[in-house]
Amino acid sequence: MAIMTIREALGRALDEEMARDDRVFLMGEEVGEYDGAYKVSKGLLAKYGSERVRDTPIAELGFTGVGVGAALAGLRPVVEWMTHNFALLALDQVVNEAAKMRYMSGGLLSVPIVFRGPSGPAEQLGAQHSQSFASYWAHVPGLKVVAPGTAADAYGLLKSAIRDADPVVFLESELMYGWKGEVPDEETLVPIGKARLARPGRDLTIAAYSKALKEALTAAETLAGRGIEAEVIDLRTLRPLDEEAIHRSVRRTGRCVVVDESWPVASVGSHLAYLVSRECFDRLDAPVELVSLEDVPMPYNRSLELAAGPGADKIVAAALRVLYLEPSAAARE
Amino acid sequence: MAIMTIREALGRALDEEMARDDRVFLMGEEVGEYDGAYKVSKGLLAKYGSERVRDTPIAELGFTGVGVGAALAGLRPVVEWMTHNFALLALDQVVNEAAKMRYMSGGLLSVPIVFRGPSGPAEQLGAQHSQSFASYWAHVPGLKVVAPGTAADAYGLLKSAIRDADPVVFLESELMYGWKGEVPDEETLVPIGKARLARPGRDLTIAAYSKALKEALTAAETLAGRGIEAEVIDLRTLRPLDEEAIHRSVRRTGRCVVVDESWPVASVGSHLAYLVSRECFDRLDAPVELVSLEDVPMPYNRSLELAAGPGADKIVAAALRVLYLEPSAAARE
Amino acid sequence: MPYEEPDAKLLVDLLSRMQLIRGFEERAGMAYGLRKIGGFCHLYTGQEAVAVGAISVLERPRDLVFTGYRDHGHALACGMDPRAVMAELYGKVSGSSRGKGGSMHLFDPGRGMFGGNGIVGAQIPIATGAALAQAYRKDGGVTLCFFGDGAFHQGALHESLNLAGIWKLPIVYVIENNQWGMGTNWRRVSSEEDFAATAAAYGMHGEACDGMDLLEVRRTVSLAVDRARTQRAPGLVEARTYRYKGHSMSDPQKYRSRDEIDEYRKRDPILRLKDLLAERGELSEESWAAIVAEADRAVAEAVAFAEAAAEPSGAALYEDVLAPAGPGAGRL
Amino acid sequence: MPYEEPDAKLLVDLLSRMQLIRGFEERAGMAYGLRKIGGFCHLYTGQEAVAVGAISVLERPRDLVFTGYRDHGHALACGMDPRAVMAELYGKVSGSSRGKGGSMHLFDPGRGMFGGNGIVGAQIPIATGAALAQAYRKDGGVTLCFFGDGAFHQGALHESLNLAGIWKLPIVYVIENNQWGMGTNWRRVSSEEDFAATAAAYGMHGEACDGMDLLEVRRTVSLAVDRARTQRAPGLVEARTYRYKGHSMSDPQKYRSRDEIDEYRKRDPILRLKDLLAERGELSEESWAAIVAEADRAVAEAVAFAEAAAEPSGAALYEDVLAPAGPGAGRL
Ligand SMILES: Cc1ncc(C[n+]2csc(CCOP(=O)(O)OP(=O)(O)O)c2C)c(N)n1
Ligand SMILES: Cc1ncc(C[n+]2csc(CCOP(=O)(O)OP(=O)(O)O)c2C)c(N)n1
Ligand SMILES: [Mg+2]
Ligand SMILES: [Mg+2]
Repeated sequence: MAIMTIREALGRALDEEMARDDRVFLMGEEVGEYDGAYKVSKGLLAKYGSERVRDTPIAELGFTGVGVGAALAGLRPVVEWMTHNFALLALDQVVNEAAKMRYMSGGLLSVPIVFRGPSGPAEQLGAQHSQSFASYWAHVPGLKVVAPGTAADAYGLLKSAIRDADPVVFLESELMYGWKGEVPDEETLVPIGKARLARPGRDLTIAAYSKALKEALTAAETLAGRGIEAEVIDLRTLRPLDEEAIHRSVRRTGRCVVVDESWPVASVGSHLAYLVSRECFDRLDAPVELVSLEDVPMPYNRSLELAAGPGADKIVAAALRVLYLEPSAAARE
Repeated sequence: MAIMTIREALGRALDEEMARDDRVFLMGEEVGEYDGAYKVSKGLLAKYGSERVRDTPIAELGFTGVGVGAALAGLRPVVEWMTHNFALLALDQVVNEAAKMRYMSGGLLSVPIVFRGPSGPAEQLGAQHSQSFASYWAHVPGLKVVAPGTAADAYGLLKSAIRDADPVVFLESELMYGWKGEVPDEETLVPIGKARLARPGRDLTIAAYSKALKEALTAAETLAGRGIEAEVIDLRTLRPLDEEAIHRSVRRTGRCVVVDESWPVASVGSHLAYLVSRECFDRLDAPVELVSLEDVPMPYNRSLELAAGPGADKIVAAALRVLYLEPSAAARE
Repeated sequence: MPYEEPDAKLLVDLLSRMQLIRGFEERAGMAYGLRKIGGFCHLYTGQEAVAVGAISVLERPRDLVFTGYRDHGHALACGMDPRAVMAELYGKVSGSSRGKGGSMHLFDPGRGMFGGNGIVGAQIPIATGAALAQAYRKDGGVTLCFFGDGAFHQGALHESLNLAGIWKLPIVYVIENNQWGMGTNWRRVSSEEDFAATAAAYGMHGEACDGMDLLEVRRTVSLAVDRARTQRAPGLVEARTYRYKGHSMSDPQKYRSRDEIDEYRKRDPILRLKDLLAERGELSEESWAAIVAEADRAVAEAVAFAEAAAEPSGAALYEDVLAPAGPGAGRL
Repeated sequence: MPYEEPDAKLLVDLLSRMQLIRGFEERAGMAYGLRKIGGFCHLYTGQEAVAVGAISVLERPRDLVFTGYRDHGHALACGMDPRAVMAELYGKVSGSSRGKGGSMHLFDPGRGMFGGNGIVGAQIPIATGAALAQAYRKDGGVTLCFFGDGAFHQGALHESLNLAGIWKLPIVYVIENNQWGMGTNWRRVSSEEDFAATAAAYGMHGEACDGMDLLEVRRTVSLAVDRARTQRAPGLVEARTYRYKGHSMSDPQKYRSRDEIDEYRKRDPILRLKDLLAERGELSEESWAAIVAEADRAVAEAVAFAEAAAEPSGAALYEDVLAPAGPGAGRL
């Protein structure tokens, strides 16, 4: 096992897949000569040349659609959005085109493409640059949505995404790129659609993904200090959700906190919280708690920004509520 | 009380507001010379002229942004999207601009604008033209989201939306335009943010909005035939949700079915189902059921399309499940 | 390569194809009236010379075709089976998209036909991407991208033309300027009427042609395709044409006069080619009658096929969302 | 109206304003290095003549200004209080957006300054809408819309220029071509280097000017603003300029050479205007020293103000999402 950053793990996955399959190419703003806005594609231009590591103008709708067309015509594009915030401009090409082509053609067409880039709140970037659209992607049938929380998963899931026959939206995070973790030395594929047990426990289940996983693990550590054993599940894939893995855990623990860096309303988080509420109805000892981003645009000021996020302290508080060690949501009535 | 179609009710609201306030103007594809793709703006060009009823080219991002700018500069634009499907192209201007301007400016700026048009599945229009993005709008702080289900509400809510100081996304429906209902003769404003009791009942609560309200009422009628009294709540506003109105009802009935024409994952429907599960935890006799669009792109074929929707039959079945008259979701485990 | 005018045999073929489209649309319109076809149905009547002329210069399937929702003409010009197309309009399982796509979503990748798109202008970047794939593979293919005068104002056009320009993609954009985008006359929404000026903004060759004249369309597109293929120089062609019918079946067409339509009908692309061939002595009255009869027969057969075809099974609702699961599944 | 060259007094004023921006950016960069300022911080150094020259021709607040995220220069050129701007960069409650917007979101509607936008190109349709409001009200106002060479390729440009063209809106689009969009040289992503060709595609007047020369910027923009105001003819101006610093504070600038930067520094817009005035005998060494000193003082004061200012209260997190509730609430 090598220790590497998530940035390096993603770069390695791209490199290996480009070496394996010459239909795979990378396209986006600053991916080539600049080595990537966040250096994920570092060194790839030098190795694969400018046809396969293709710098684009700032034209998100255009180059995203170009990716869709190239995939339709037989290539395996990886489209990098400098951040997912800018993907709003390209949403039509993902939601109305990539996601629906197979269906609208009755199975004649495939769009094997990966859309990737950093997503979710970063640090003091303000309201337009610090938000998560994970829920937008998860909403749409025809897409797969992947959000690794560790270096090994970043590596293994990106490889699976590139090999997938369907469009995959891949969520990374500016702040996670520098995080380190063990990654197998040998080539490894992590399957899309399977959650991961990040920490076993018996007192409650915490479900989280992407950057918020770290907050969940920190919260679990704090809770352990108080003798509470939280089981932490890393969702890894948001669509299809590995519902069974979560329900299984909650059926054992009887309590659940869902953590999501998105706004709460109509989110992946509230959806999962509903599924657990429904499927574990008879086993739940307390209402499921959702710890999400506060329901506001992201402020620039650092302390407000920190207050807006689903931090470990809020997760701990939610855990205590589902354990009735603090007033629960239901009791707040 | 006059009986009029929802189309007429919306047209009347536009007409009255344009007469009242000369900052109000309407802009969109075919709103003028064609009298509106769905004739909502019929007669307005003749009455108000082409500056105030402004035909646009097919350029959703552009003219939506023009609306945002005009609102910033002091006008009161009503932007018509020929359908909400095309608004994906304009999403950035709504989500990153209109919704955030007030916040990013610390309260200096306002964007008083209404974005409106038909939303949700229509009839055999295929995957790209038959979908609901209600959940996309509801996800975003800084927006208000309104979805009337009757002629009176279409009239009264559109008037409130036009007078609102914040951006309002207004959801109509191709298939509803011809539906008739009573509308007060005198000028009436329906407040944004208040749900409506559409039918009282004591055995279970059905929450629905927009076109699906009719299915919910049909289902309630069928249930009444079996001696089951369903209370039907018309959400009317999706953001802010009138949570208390729904919780109050469910605390009384102990059972709840949520109906939504959106895809299920990360939807308004699953969000509300979670809120009810949490807030009525101690009062629920059965898990909350969600009846949504099936989790597939909309097929063209008519019978498949009907099978995809949240029809009255599915709502009845869900009601029977929450009453344990059919196997419940929890029992399906 | 200097352009070679098509020989009589080919012209008769193309005439037949135009007539097939004309007949097909007529029956599609009737079936719509009878509620056999639902949703939107955008007829191509009047514009036949554009799709047939332009597509006739391609070498499919290495060359590729993309268009919008008014796609019956392009589908048939690509040689799609009229039965599969009509069955698709009927929403039947034997339709080209198994009844799940409908009129706006006709595809036949084996014939280079990639649709069919309901979002105005969305095919422009997608087609540009297909041309990228052709350049990437160096397979010598060229992509034709059709769109309307209304689609022209979408931002996707600007982004795509620039990308095609800087990457030197083998693509030809064909504006089918039928002068109306729904009820909007193109002049009313175009700040500059000379679309070739737009091409110039991307350092691209742009040229207009008479879209009612198959020979002219064919010549103009052929030269553009040749430049795209041999010099990787993208191009823009404006074909000035006209649609005889409403925007879709539900359009009462109050925005234009009977006279305007009649004016264009006088320049009908089918009659024009037919008369030319007749003049040249290359088409007898009998041959023309045979062409019309054959088109009628093929369309009648398509309708009969569609009528008889089965509805999709209920299970189809959940199929084709993703590639079938399992090891080695999917097409790739 | 024929253009009148500015008198010495005005030029000295504009020189002072450029120097204020120069000094402000220097201290902002330092504060960023000290982690007093977070997030992105895009300095305007080198481009001062564009904002100051262009904005100097406006009659604000009836005329309006829109720009992107590199907006400190425009904010100060609009006369925003340097203290409020610096405090905003610090995220303090006395900042122009109460610390909630940050560097990219500076606004002062009373001075006609409407921001400040983090989405590349998003201000283009928005500014077009502001011009629509001016035309609608017939208030005689004109909108200036600034954006970069990188933003030029966004679809929003195409849609907006066409709308401005067909509706004859009083707007002037100013491309600040500083030759780099992050690490991408503008030529590498532009299929046509003459941006005026783009203007022609919309039947619009387009003109380039030397963005390092305040007088030329002022003259070119003034004529365009005049056309926009009196003839409601939208216009496009390309100001060829240069940014001395990295794209943002975190950019190591490997993509360009020291030499290239030095080359442009020789044509520095501030030195150029200063030398011109000195040559003309309209600026003594002492007056110049006083300008520099005053800029330093104002910036030092801004920094001191920002340092001393309070953090927003925790409650601010939930404020300004919507207009305050209650009867008659909101600003409208
Ligand atoms: C993005 C988008 N906006 C609007 C529509 C609705 N719409 C469908 S066709 C059409 C007119 C298109 O005109 P044109 O491009 O000239 O093509 P034509 O119909 O003349 O073939 C409009 C507005 C749509 N389908 N997609
Ligand atoms: C829609 C969008 N895409 C990408 C970015 C990231 N980004 C910020 S600035 C920039 C470069 C813009 O260059 P240019 O328009 O030339 O302006 P300059 O920075 O030179 O002032 C990029 C790619 C963004 N903020 N928004
Ligand atoms: Mg047209
Ligand atoms: Mg630049």
